[in-house]
Amino acid sequence: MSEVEFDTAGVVKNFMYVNRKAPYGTIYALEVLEAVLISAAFEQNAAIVFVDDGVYQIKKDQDTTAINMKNFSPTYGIIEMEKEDAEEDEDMDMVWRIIVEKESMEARGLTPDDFKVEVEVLSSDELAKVMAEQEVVISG
Amino acid sequence: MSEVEFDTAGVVKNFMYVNRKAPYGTIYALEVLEAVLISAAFEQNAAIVFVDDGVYQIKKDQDTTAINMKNFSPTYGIIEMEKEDAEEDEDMDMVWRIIVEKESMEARGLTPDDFKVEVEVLSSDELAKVMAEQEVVISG
Amino acid sequence: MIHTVNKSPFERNSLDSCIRLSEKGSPILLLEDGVYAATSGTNVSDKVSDAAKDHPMYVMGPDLEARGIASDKIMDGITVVDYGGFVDLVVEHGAVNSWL
Amino acid sequence: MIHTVNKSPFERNSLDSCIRLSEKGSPILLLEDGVYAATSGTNVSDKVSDAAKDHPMYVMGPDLEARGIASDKIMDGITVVDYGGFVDLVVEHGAVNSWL
Amino acid sequence: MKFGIQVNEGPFTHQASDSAYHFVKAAIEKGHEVMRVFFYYDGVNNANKLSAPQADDRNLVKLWGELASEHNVDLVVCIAAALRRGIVEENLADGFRISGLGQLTEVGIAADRLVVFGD
Amino acid sequence: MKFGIQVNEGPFTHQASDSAYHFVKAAIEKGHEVMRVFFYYDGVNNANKLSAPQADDRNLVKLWGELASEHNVDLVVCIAAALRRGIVEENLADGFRISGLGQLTEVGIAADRLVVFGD
Repeated sequence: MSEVEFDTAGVVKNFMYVNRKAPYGTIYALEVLEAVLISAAFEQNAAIVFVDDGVYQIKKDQDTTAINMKNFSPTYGIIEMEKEDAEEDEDMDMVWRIIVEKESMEARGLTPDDFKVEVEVLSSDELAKVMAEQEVVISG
Repeated sequence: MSEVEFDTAGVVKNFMYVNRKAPYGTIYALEVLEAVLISAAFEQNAAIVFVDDGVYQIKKDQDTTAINMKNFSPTYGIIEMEKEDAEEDEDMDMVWRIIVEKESMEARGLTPDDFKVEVEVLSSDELAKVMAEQEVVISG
Repeated sequence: MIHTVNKSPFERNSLDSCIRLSEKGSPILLLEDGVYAATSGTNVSDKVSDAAKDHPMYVMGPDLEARGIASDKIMDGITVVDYGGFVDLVVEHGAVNSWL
Repeated sequence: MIHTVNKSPFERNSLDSCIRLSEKGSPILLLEDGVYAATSGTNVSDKVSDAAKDHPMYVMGPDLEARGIASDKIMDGITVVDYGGFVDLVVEHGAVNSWL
Repeated sequence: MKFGIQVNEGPFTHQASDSAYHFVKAAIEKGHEVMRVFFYYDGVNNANKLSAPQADDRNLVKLWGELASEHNVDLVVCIAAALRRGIVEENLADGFRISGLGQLTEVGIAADRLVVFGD
Repeated sequence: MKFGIQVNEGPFTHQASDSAYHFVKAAIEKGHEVMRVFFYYDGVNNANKLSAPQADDRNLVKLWGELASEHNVDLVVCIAAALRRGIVEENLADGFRISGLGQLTEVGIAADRLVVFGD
């Protein structure tokens, strides 16, 4: 099949990536990250949201040596850098947010100190408002 | 690779098939049935247990026309027949039981009349005792 | 925004999360194993009928039929749709949030 | 009989069903995403420590490490094992009931 | 209206691919355009041409391919997800093509709606 | 002691196959015999020889095959589950064989323990 291409020039949309699953037990956490990183090349807005067991994805100190799976948690650091680069670059309108739901975090006995990246902690009600503003939702 | 064969002559074990998943949303219900049917050829005891959403597998009146998936619910009738054949055949020691957990059934607003096969309804405590006696547990 | 839930409310937390994180007034569509949430007389019925006060609720008819759930078992206030109805809801309500 | 649970207690009902349907005294091993149940200070900790009164409880160390859970976060009375320890438990306790 | 579709699971094990297929068919019947179906995660297994279901069951690999040729739907299999799972040109079914993850972002931007089907 | 193993999920998407592999390795190291690993449901995807993970990730298809040849473990792929999912002789990895579901019952009878890994 030949390549199909759509004209996306100049269009910026609000993409949301909803992470609700724990890492390693399933691959969703890893592969959704790859999708987030690609969207940077298209300069799209991104709300990277961690709710339910998704909050475990950004837990510090992951060490997969004994299960012999790839430790992909350093990628969250790359996402944090992309976010900071976008903030500092005056020529770039793209806005990225990294959001954790407070209720999910607290139900699991976690605090922002447990996370390897800096996050916005929002209540369910606040997060519901942010979610409602999104235009493209990728559920991983 | 060449066929490997184990000597199983004369050995009868208690096999249990634990069905905890709803039909159609996932394939587990269908494929575990195929495993149950095969065990008849080996004349093994079988406890076919429906707990949690597994109780939905034997719901009457399934009609998959509009989702275009295979309706495999008639297979439960075949299992019921295998069970009855084994009971009537004096030369066969194999015992099959079809068990539903009462608590799972009631939580879903179902009664034995909703099921397309005749089942033993056991309480959690009774079922826990039956489970503890099993020698081979296939989780589907 | 429209929300979809395709998981059984007895097995997973997807419906709970959807209800917690969806704005009042936004519709929720139950499909696949999610359709069990629409049945009356279960131990999640109260939770679902509460949610139905804040959200227009829809359920996929083809998935109900496959699972042998008769229409008189569906709770009041939940509308049965087919795949075409699903498409119409998405056209009408904008972005789709799938609670997988 | 030994029971294994590989699902998060926050996401699914597997641990609840395992606890409800396992005989007092039979061991329960938490592995994969099931290991989160072993951590203290969560909203399922009380349920798990109640279960630990009736069941010897074990948790897979390699799965804890992968998920960044330090050993001081594991509740008292839950024993950490590795894959070899898993094998030993199965040898000792007979049939394995995997609550998938 | 223009739709993009993401399919996260393979045929058979989860209903996601069936639901996506019926949604796409219904959208086309209603006169909408389905610009692209993007197969991600285990969804790449929808493109395995060696899949041979029982005679009395549906064959999703074939159904997707037919839909693509009849209605000009672009079926894209994510290359990274596909390599892991052993889907390559050699066993790729008719109607599918393998490409990068950028194709998902692209259809997210270009379509009026992106609908995700998964587990 | 003699073990039988059932694997219900493919590599990558769920951890089940990884856990099964580590269990089998540990059992062999402790001097036990693993008579057979039976791949059922999506587990048949463990036998797809076209699987090509990233260089820094584990390759379960290869790891299973090596285990089989080094320790004489019988790796059986269920034929019915495999046909649906497009695993046939053509793309079957070294060390695996395709056979019937009776092989699961058989190892359940012959082994001292059957351990199931899945989702």
